Amino acid sequence: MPWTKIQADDSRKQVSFGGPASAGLRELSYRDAIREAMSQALETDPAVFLIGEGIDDPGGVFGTTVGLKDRFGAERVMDSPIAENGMTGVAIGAAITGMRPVFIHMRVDFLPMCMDQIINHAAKWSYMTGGKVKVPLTIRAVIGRGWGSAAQHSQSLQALFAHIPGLRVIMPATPYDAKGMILGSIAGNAPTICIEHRWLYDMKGNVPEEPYVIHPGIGAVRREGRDVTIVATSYMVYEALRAAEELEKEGISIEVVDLRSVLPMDEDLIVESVRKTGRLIAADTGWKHCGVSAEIAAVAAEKAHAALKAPVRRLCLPFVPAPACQSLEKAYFPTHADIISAVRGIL
Amino acid sequence: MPWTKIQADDSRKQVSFGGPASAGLRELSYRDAIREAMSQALETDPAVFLIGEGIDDPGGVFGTTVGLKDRFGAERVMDSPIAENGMTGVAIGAAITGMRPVFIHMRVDFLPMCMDQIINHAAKWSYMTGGKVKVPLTIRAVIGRGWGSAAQHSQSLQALFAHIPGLRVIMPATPYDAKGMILGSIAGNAPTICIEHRWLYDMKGNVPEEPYVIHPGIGAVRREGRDVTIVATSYMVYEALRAAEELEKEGISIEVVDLRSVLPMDEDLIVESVRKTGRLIAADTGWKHCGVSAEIAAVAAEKAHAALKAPVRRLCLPFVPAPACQSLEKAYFPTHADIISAVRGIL
Amino acid sequence: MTAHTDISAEVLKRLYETMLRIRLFEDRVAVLYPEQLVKCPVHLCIGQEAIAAGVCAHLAKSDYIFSTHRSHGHCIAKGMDLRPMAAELYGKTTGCAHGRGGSMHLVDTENGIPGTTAIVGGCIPLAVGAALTARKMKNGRVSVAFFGDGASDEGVFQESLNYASLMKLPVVFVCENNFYATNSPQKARQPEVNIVERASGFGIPGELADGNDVLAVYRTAQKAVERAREGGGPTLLEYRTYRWKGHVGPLADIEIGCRPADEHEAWLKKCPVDLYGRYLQENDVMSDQDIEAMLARVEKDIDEAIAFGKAGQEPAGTDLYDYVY
Amino acid sequence: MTAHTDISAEVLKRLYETMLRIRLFEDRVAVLYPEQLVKCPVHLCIGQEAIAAGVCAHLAKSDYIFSTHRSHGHCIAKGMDLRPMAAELYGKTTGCAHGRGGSMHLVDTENGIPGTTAIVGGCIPLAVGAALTARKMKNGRVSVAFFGDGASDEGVFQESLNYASLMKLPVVFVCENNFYATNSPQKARQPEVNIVERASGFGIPGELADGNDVLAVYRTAQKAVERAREGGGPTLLEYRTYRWKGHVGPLADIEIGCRPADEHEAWLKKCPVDLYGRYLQENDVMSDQDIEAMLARVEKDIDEAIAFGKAGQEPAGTDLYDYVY
Ligand SMILES: Cc1ncc(C[n+]2csc(CCOP(=O)(O)OP(=O)(O)O)c2C)c(N)n1
Ligand SMILES: Cc1ncc(C[n+]2csc(CCOP(=O)(O)OP(=O)(O)O)c2C)c(N)n1
Ligand SMILES: [Mg+2]
Ligand SMILES: [Mg+2]
Repeated sequence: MPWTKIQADDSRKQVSFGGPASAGLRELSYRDAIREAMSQALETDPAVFLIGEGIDDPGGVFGTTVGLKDRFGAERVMDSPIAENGMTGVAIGAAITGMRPVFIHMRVDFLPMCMDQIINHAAKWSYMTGGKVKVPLTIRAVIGRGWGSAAQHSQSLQALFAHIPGLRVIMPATPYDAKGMILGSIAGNAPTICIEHRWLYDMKGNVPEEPYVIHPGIGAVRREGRDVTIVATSYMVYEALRAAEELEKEGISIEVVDLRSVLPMDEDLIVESVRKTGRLIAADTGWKHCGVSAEIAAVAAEKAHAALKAPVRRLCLPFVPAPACQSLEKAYFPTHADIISAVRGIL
Repeated sequence: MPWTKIQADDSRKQVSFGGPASAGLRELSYRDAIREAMSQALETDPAVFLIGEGIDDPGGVFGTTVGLKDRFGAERVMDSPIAENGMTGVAIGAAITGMRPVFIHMRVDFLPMCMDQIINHAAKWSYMTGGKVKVPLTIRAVIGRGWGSAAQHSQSLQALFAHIPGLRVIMPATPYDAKGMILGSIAGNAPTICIEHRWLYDMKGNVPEEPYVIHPGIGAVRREGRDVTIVATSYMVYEALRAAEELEKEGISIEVVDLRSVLPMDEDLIVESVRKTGRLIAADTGWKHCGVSAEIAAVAAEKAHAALKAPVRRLCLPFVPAPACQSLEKAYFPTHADIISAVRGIL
Repeated sequence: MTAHTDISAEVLKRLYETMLRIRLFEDRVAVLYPEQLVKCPVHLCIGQEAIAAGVCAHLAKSDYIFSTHRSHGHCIAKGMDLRPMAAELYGKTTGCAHGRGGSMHLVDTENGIPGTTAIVGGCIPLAVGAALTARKMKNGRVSVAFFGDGASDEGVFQESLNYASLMKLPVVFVCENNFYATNSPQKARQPEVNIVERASGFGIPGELADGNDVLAVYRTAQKAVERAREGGGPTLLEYRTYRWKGHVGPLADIEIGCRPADEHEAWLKKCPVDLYGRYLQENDVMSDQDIEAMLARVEKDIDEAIAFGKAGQEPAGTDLYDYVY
Repeated sequence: MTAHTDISAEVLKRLYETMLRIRLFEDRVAVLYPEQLVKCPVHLCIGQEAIAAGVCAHLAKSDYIFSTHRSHGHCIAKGMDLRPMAAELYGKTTGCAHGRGGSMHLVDTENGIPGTTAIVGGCIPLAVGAALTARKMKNGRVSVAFFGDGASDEGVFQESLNYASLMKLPVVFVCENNFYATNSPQKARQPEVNIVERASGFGIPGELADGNDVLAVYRTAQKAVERAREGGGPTLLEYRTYRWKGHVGPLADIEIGCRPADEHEAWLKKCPVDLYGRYLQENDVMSDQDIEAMLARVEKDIDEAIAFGKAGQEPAGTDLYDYVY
């Protein structure tokens, strides 16, 4: 897929993580890019450790931690009791005393269990201590549709975190971003939630071998276009690109912006693109109401008002819990077809 | 204060709760209106009980539960262990087996502790059971600035709940609404979060003596105007009204919409008002990013695009945790003065 | 196997029938799963049937149970009709949750199943809440929480013990300790102390028993349910058992190294259904013919349930917004 | 009062000085609070001084403590300078958190105080996390969690016990049981079982002692800290004590009916500072003059701290966005 070869321009803020980035790009899956990030972080810095329920099992969190326990030992790749709030507290306690933990969750649906430690502690510790104590904690959590996983196992809760000052919320869509953003988060001092869509793990893309860091808050134009801007997150970037390809056949030119992180959000890029196209569709993996797509729309209404030639549209999950059966799942998860209709609706 | 005498038109959806509403209106404080609601709910329906940490103590949750334990007994007005997640589960378990619990929290800041039970259980139970089991649970939680209460005791987290399908989130601003909306929530079958701003408890307004029910999703125009619409929540309604009064002296005519509930949100009313004025300011007690104000702005961008003559503006908490000291608190909490500048900025 | 002399033949047989219903239903699901018509994850309880059967034998239709992602057995033991259960697995409108819930969210209000939850530990306080209702309504009902060893890692388990004990609520906490939470062994998550030891810290009685011995379960659960019903408050029961299949799906997970093969084999030899079946025969409670007849009856129910499940319609898609509140 | 013969006079005196520093600082805050220059809620620990003093006496500067909304005493005992503490109460940039935290969020990284949290129970897993760091870094440090009886209602307390025990972490759990959480008595929140009884369910030692007897605290904490430091894992300590003031603010809450007056009075008679002061005199560890001199020294420190606090600048307002990450 061509877009995965596009490297975002991070030159403004890129710093090295354990050594300068060299030339060599290889094709890696999103899964392997993340595993490489995990592994290089563990190699580079003894303060890094991974923790999470069953992260050392044969499945290895969709393959992203496979083999790491054998290589780094059980003290650095740690299984965890099923006690999300307490264990998040433990990770924060470790983070504020010198470690750089990565807490990994098989599904974001379990994070409501530890919102107190995330919202009231991780997000606030730096501020409450007048900047004296930082929280270099990375939390990885998986979102997205399974196989009839239903209401408690298919949520996409990034907005809950993106609402909280003191957190960062990244949603890498490409292998390149996944590696660089996760390494950036581990190397950085802000508590960061990394949201990974399970349909991305098989995606391939070029990834440098050396460790490198991508800072949050810088979006990327994945496809340039003139008529409509689609600002998308995570897996929705691919649905947007597919919609763009199909619409191109009709001569409709779509610009696809990959937000890459939803907190901070690259407002400038949204505005710039909307100024160019005059039309905006926000496509997010989560719900609409008070969600990431609302923020995207609000930014346009605030900062690109004069440029907007048509109503903004949002493409999100229908505002109901996720159903189990497949006929409803089909109706539930938006696709490129829904994006195409939305585009037609505002042209 | 005149606006508190305005009764919202709920005739479309109003139903009686334990008897028809009679004429008698008395002036009551917000606090007493809530206490009356609590007390009438307890009288009317043996399935109702109140529970919460220290709700039976002399302070009685800002006075809203004072005397109720003496009157209704410890089995109906129940103190609770400090175990928010478990006790919310207990309340849900009671709700799905025939009770109508009201769980009361002194601060919304403690609700991150029980997000799992609220998001994964209360909000989803009806859907997951194919509508067979309802969750008639009301959760009351207090927001707003204290006296240097700082980052963990001054949050306004309504957006976290408003993002979740299956919940309702009400934010009554007047005594009349507080009584009717809380009674409506207790009488209804949807899990409802009632967000109460602590600066409202002393506000006075006319309130019928009889029990009555106000359904969520219907906003109210608290003041009509031509030039700018301010859509406000909770305490921000009063700051908006004050701004409107001051701007009126300069001949600027402000329409103030009290949203009353943020989930469901009265989109029609927002659109109607923006169509009239062409300008929108969203004023919420919480944070901006992916918050209630984002949703208000997004609704306008989606549904009132053609009418918008100026950029939308949002008035919210600065995107930092709440500070403790007073100089920063002053800078932190937005007031009518900030609204006035925002209005000037888009005229 | 503990002796039975004081238990009636009828009860002894019913226990066996319940175990068979669970085992054969789960076996059928495992066999049919590769058809890919059940389009949701299934967490089978093969190997753990004795606990559901032994506990639910003491419950009236109106008593409550609460369960987890692994709830088929509990619901069957509580008396749920297999047809809406199968239909729910098939995602049909005829399913108990009209296809919205799938395997992890079974419900049967008629039979005291207000719903099940796939959030580990989530069902425990719900069971306490139902017990609170029973207390408030003075209706004599008892509430049972079924959960795993993994769930006992969660703080909410202890919050539930604390409140149930404080209020002396009619609830029984049934921990099915199968030594794993997904692929994570108990010893990677807890110090070497029996889960049941937590009970005394909250002033409630606890009992540890062999979860593959249905009569041991029956007896310990009897005491607990009676205590609850008589106002004596909660009990914590820990039953040791083992799941035969992988955490999720119809295959064992031994081949891929999730659990030691010898451990698995040793437990297969302690099959709760076989052990009890042989015991019934040896003690002349049931003859070969009795068992044949029972098997036939159960198989027929399952055939009908599967047929019912397959025959139903999937939701139309236009009804996506139903049932939210 | 437990006998002291094996404790050096120096330690005995230091314990007293620590208690005095806490008592007199808190008394001063109570006296000054009506000035309304401290513009944040204060949760005073008057009556509970012996616990902070007795526990922290065993800690090195580099050891960690974690505490709650009621943390002044713990921080003082851990060696925190009173000046940045007072300045934080006054909301000044010279405060330990530059005025962002207030009374509930004290910090002093130099003295092993990585911050305090006002979320009940929140500090307990943080202390476990710091112990995990100590284990990983093999730096021999010990981590202490101070928390109340109310915090032991929270599930996270048990999650913390479980993990600390599993990993044998160098952490000491110090529960200050003052029998109330805000105005809610322990018996309205927990069955009648000592909190310390929870320890055995997680396979860790527990000890209950008189929290108003500083030597009893000293001895029990010594064992626990030593055990932790030597790799023996965590201990749960429950100390019984009583807070003299209301939950928050400088006034007692007896007048408004929050607690029974006779209960309050009985505890006032068990003043930990008085009891220990008299004991030191009676046992000729300190003379009247010694005590006078110590008092003077402490008062001077407090005077300076208050002056320092009052003298600082409030943040400008333009710096509102600082320190978020
Ligand atoms: C709060 C939460 N955390 C994690 C999970 C993922 N998960 C699903 S089942 C399971 C293991 C549960 O183990 P146990 O309670 O022993 O039940 P068993 O599967 O053995 O029956 C886990 C960790 C979850 N569903 N909910
Ligand atoms: C999670 C949470 N729930 C509720 C509160 C409100 N609250 C503040 S202090 C307190 C009582 C704490 O009691 P305890 O732990 O015994 O400490 P003490 O005040 O007695 O020192 C409560 C309930 C809170 N801060 N955090
Ligand atoms: Mg298990
Ligand atoms: Mg206390």
